[in-house]
Amino acid sequence: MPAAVAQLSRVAVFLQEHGDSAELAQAGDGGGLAAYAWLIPVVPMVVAFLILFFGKYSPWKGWGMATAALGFVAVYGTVLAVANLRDGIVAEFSVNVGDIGTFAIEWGWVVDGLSILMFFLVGVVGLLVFVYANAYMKGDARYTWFFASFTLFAGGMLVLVSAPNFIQLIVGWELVGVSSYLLIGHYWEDMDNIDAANKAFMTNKVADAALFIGAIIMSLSAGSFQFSEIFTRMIEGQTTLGQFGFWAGLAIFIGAMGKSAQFPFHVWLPDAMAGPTPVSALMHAATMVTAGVYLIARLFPFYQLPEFSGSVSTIIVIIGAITLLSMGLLAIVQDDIKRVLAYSTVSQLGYMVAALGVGAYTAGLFHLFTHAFFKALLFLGAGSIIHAVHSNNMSDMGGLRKYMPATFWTFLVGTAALVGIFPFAGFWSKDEIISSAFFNATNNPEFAVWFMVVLSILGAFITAFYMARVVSLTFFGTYLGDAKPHESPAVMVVPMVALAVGAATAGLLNIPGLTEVVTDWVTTRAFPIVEHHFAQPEYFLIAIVTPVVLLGLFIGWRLFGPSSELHYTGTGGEAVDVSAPQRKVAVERDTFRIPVLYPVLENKYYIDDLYMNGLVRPTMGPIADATLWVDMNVVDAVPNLGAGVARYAAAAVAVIDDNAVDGFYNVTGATTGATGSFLRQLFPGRVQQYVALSFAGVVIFAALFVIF
Amino acid sequence: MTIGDWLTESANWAFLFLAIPTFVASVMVVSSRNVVRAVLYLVIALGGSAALFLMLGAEFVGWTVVLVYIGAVIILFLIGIMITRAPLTKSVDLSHPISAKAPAALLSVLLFGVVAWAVVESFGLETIPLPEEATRTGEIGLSIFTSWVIPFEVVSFVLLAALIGGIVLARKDEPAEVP
Amino acid sequence: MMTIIQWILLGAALFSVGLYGVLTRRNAVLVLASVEIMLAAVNINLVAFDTYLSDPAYTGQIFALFVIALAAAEVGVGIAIILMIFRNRHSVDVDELDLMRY
Amino acid sequence: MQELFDSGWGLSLIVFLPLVGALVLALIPRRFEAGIKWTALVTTGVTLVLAGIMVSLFDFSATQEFQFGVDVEWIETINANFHIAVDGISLPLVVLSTLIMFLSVIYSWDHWPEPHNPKLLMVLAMVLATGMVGTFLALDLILFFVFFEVVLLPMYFMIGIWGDTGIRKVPVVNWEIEMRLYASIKFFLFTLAGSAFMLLGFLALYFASGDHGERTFDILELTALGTAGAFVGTFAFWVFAAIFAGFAVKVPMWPLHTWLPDAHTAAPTIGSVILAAVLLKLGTYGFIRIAIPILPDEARNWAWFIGVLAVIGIIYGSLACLAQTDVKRLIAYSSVGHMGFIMLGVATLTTIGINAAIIGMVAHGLITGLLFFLAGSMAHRYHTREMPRMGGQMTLMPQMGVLLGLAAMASLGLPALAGFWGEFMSLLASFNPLPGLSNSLFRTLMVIASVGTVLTAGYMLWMLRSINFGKPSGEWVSAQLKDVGTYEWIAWAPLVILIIAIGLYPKIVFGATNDAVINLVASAFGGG
Repeated sequence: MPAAVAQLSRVAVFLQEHGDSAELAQAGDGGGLAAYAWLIPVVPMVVAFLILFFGKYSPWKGWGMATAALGFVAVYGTVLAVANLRDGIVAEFSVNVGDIGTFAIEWGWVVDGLSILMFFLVGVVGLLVFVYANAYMKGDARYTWFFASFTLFAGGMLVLVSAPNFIQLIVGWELVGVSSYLLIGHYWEDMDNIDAANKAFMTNKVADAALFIGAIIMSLSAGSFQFSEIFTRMIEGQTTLGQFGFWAGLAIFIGAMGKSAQFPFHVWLPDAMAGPTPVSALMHAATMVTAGVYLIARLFPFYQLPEFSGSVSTIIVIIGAITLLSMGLLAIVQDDIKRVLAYSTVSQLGYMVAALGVGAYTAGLFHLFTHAFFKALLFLGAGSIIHAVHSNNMSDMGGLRKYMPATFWTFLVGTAALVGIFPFAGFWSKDEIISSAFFNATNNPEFAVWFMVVLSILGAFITAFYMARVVSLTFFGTYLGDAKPHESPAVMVVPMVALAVGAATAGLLNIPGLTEVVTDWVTTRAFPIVEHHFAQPEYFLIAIVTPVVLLGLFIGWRLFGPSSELHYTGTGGEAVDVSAPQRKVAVERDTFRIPVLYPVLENKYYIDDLYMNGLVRPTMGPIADATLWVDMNVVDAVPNLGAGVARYAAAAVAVIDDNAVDGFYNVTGATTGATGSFLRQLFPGRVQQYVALSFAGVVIFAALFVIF
Repeated sequence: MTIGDWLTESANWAFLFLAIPTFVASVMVVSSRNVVRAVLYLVIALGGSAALFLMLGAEFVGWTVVLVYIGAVIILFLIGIMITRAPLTKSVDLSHPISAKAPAALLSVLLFGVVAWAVVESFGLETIPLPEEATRTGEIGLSIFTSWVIPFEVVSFVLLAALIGGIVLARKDEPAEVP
Repeated sequence: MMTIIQWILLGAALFSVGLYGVLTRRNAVLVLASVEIMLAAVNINLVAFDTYLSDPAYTGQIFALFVIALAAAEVGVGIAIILMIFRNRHSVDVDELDLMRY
Repeated sequence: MQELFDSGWGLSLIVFLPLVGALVLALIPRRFEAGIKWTALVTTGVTLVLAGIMVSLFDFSATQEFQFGVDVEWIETINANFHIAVDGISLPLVVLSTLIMFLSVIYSWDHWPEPHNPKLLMVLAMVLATGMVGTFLALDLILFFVFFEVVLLPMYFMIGIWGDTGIRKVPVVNWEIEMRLYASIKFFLFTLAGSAFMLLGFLALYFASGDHGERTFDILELTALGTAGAFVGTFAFWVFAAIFAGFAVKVPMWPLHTWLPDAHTAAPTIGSVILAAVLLKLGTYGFIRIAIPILPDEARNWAWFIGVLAVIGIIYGSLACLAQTDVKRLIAYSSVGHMGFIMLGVATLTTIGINAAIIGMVAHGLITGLLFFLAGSMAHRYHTREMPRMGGQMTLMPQMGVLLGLAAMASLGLPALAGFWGEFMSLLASFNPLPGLSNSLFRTLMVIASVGTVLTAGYMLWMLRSINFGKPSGEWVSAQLKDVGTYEWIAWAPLVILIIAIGLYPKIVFGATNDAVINLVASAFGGG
């Protein structure tokens, strides 16, 4: 690393031209703390297998082991985070596990600001979710199995974020994918869930193919799988990456789009809600979907050098911006509370991706950080509600604030953080993204960036609107469900409260000009990060965005709140018996019908249909069938026909031979079918026929020998 | 060497005297319509060949042929014929019909033609020395037990295997006792 | 002056006759008999060449002896097999021995 | 032990011990079944142990050297020698073969296919073992050819006797014929036709080598001649074509693959396992050991063609899988795709590509072996191979379901499992093929092949969906299906462990192959 840092001349020039705030972090190597950080990914992986084999016989049926593992990660991650903030840690370790040609295949772990951020998030959020899951999953037929795959899920993410090279990154990437497949398909008796799991896996696999290609291009051009090595050679100008930079950048970004569910790869995420709610919470907060954002951040030195990735950044900005708005719109029309939150996640991921696209590295990761808290909180809240009312649909809810006060208040904190109410977490992080975009737009007027600025402000409005809708329909009005709602047990409430504290305060860690903890944290990298540094919050933008958000909340409340005429008004307060027709009214009321737009949203922009009818069904159906048909009838026809011709020839010359396979002997026994059938005609016998054939061969060969 | 030289050599007359009956007998073996006669013709053919061996001085081989073939193998054949209840009179289905015989004959003639051609091309009219005296059986024995001892042992194993194999194959499996 | 070719031609002729027999005979016993003729033909060749080459080790003659021994073994096993087939199928017609074909 | 191997007897034992076992088996009467089983087990077990000792004595610092060799005269008149030796390229494959044989015997312990004849089955398996290991070790073309062909007959009988007795409808010519007959004959004729050409190629090389000294069949001498540029021009083109035909049928490469689905489907379980796990590798191994080193110039000329066929195989095999309902047939077609990746690696002619091919061969052997074991056991229990009739296996037989899931994941190239390396590294290699080959073509192939990885995932997930998930259909709810049995566990556990171990620590294979491959490529293509 020091060697790499020493050779940054080209970057130095780059910095002079573009940057004003970038500086190389002065960092230590973390000592033993970093040297033993391999435990972070390894412990959960090992524990996952231990649970699989011994979980049933262990105390708490595997939950104990899983939680202990995550607890270990949380503690280690926190210690690392503190150490990083104090001294800065940049270290990298690799173990060779094989050489292929001149390439070394290595497992390793990288400990720097970025990976520590992820360790911390996965550990802390994961621990809280695991604790929560103990109660949520109680009574599940595959309780132990669940914790085994859930631990594998967290472990895979840790393998991914600790990766110092592409190979390990891909390993972690796919481990996350396969464990999410297991978790989404957890209730596999129902084929719908399996279909959702397959959809997630396949969508990711398509993107992964692109990631493979991107990784291959980068590694081969630079001559190493290792990120630090690639960056060093890139900066020294030793690579042939220049000519492929755009394609490598694009392919890797497509990979990131798959995991981070960016438009148009978002289709798997809402369906992934088929998994148990704790899975959704972790998947949306700290693992899986953040992997794409992490990947772009990890490769940020590549994306910030325009000579390599060039216009990919523009594409990233546009994709992010489209995602943040279009997915927010989809959240409006959902009845399933988890789906609303799922679309909301995609929308927020759009913010992060777009932020990285405009070069706002810290802002993107800061939003990732705060989002982890409030989105985990919202999902746990939703899970708590679902646990109580035994339904995912908001048309079965209503008026729950009376029954579940703790859930209500924590959910409200999460909502505030998500929509960006001062001083909750989302306010600070979203504001930083919009400020960065605006700064870029004014200094470097480019259509894409202006596009993003406008869409992100619109997105803030939409977010406020649908969150107001969710809160109104769920906690206000009359309860419409069948089950008897009740507050969740303490083991579920405590994690929610803990997360609520995080959601409320996490934003305070990075107030421009005041507390720049996260900035210091995530820019502790071996390679310099170039970005604009704000000396103070952009009051001008806050003055625009906050009213927009408040307007969104207000409209949402007006339309769906208890005072709205759309709202089903019972006697208010206590639960009433609500019959089916009234439930139907409730569903009607929920659907906010904007002409033209509504059918589009209802059908998710027709993208799912496009994939199904344009890609999946033709491939699985006609194309596959046609291939098989060709195989059986065309490719295979040559030998079969050859045999057939020989066979009919044989039959035709008055030989008592109705056995199909003898046709084969004609082809090979004699050199040609004709000779075969000729000889067959001569020798109707069986055993003797072969004698005759062989002696005929002898005669021919002998004659040849004599002649030549 | 002219045809005259050849005809004046008395050994050649002896050769013809032995070879022609041998050949005719073997033709009868493959064409006779009576199965027993076919086998008896085989005796003549083999006897002829034994005599030819004697003429070449291969005394031991000749007498072995007489002993093994005429003494033992023929008996086996006859037993085989009897046990398989072959018709002892003339029979048409001993051979394939003429449509199959013709190509077989063609093939045989071709084979003979090719071999004859090859032989004539390579040996021409080279002569073969008539042996002064018959090969001593003792020398053959010596050769067998020095140069050829391993093949000899192998052959003995084969014979043993054939013996056992013949017994196993031909033995009639007694049906399981029904109590 | 005997020529070598007369011996070899005799051998070739007997061999061809034997082959003809193998190809045309339907009775399995006679097929075996034809095989014997082919073997005898081979023996004649072997012994003739032995004399022709005046081999001190008598390779030709000894191989003729081996052939005779193996022929005896072959006939023994052959007849046993024919017996078996006859027992199972009540026929020794080789046309009906079609288990080897598909 | 060191002396045993240094003197060359060690390798000969590994090759011929199974044959000795076969002879012993032949002497044991059919009714002593226990004796037959134990003899087979001990034979393959000792062979495996010997192979293990060979690995422990193998000098991994010189994997490019041929070690423990024997070179004695065999057929003097044509200068064919009994020359066997092991190097880094053949080492993993020898171990794979002996392991698979051992596991097949264990699996057979209580799975005898009908007609019940353990003796013959085991004799054939032992002969197969000798043929396979011999092929991997042979360094003489005639010896190689003999071993290559030895494999043919036992497999033919295995399929023909114990194969599927169902009826196969052959389209185009409208026959209905028993599956096992059709498959066995098709297998036999395809392979025989290929090897006939191959033999011609070998003979041509033999005669051509006469122009540069004594005629020889020795692979090493021919390699030295070939790298020195002895075989060029039209002659070399046709020789390569002949050898290509022999190996391409065995691999099998599209469009010579059609024997494979029939043979795999019809064969009894251990037949399918051996066929998939080892026999297919004879072809790819032949390319690496014979075709490329001896005819490097032609390998370069043919590379694009091999690459294109390989990629067609990947896509085509995967699509054919998507249309399958028969689980064994699906796995069989998946082999076409996977062997496509291996051949793509070979076609790049780079160190990475050939390394990828070898680890791909090992991984495919382990994974597809396991898949066929599982498919066989499932067919044994369900008495059907039709996937639409199955379902809910995770409820019926959870252990079997988990193993199937693992094998399917490994097969689709999940990283950290063995299948990943071959697939990913093949793609990697085809981005930068040997200098002189068309970059743009191979990069296009890379992109298409990566679409193949997606399709692979598609059909594997589809298979899991049909077999493992959902509620068991009424047919099976009350059926008492036995979950994975003891012998099955013993036979499968080593495969599972190796799949994971190689996935995590690919040096198990690369450690042996890398130097050898670098040396091979360097001598054939000058540093490439």
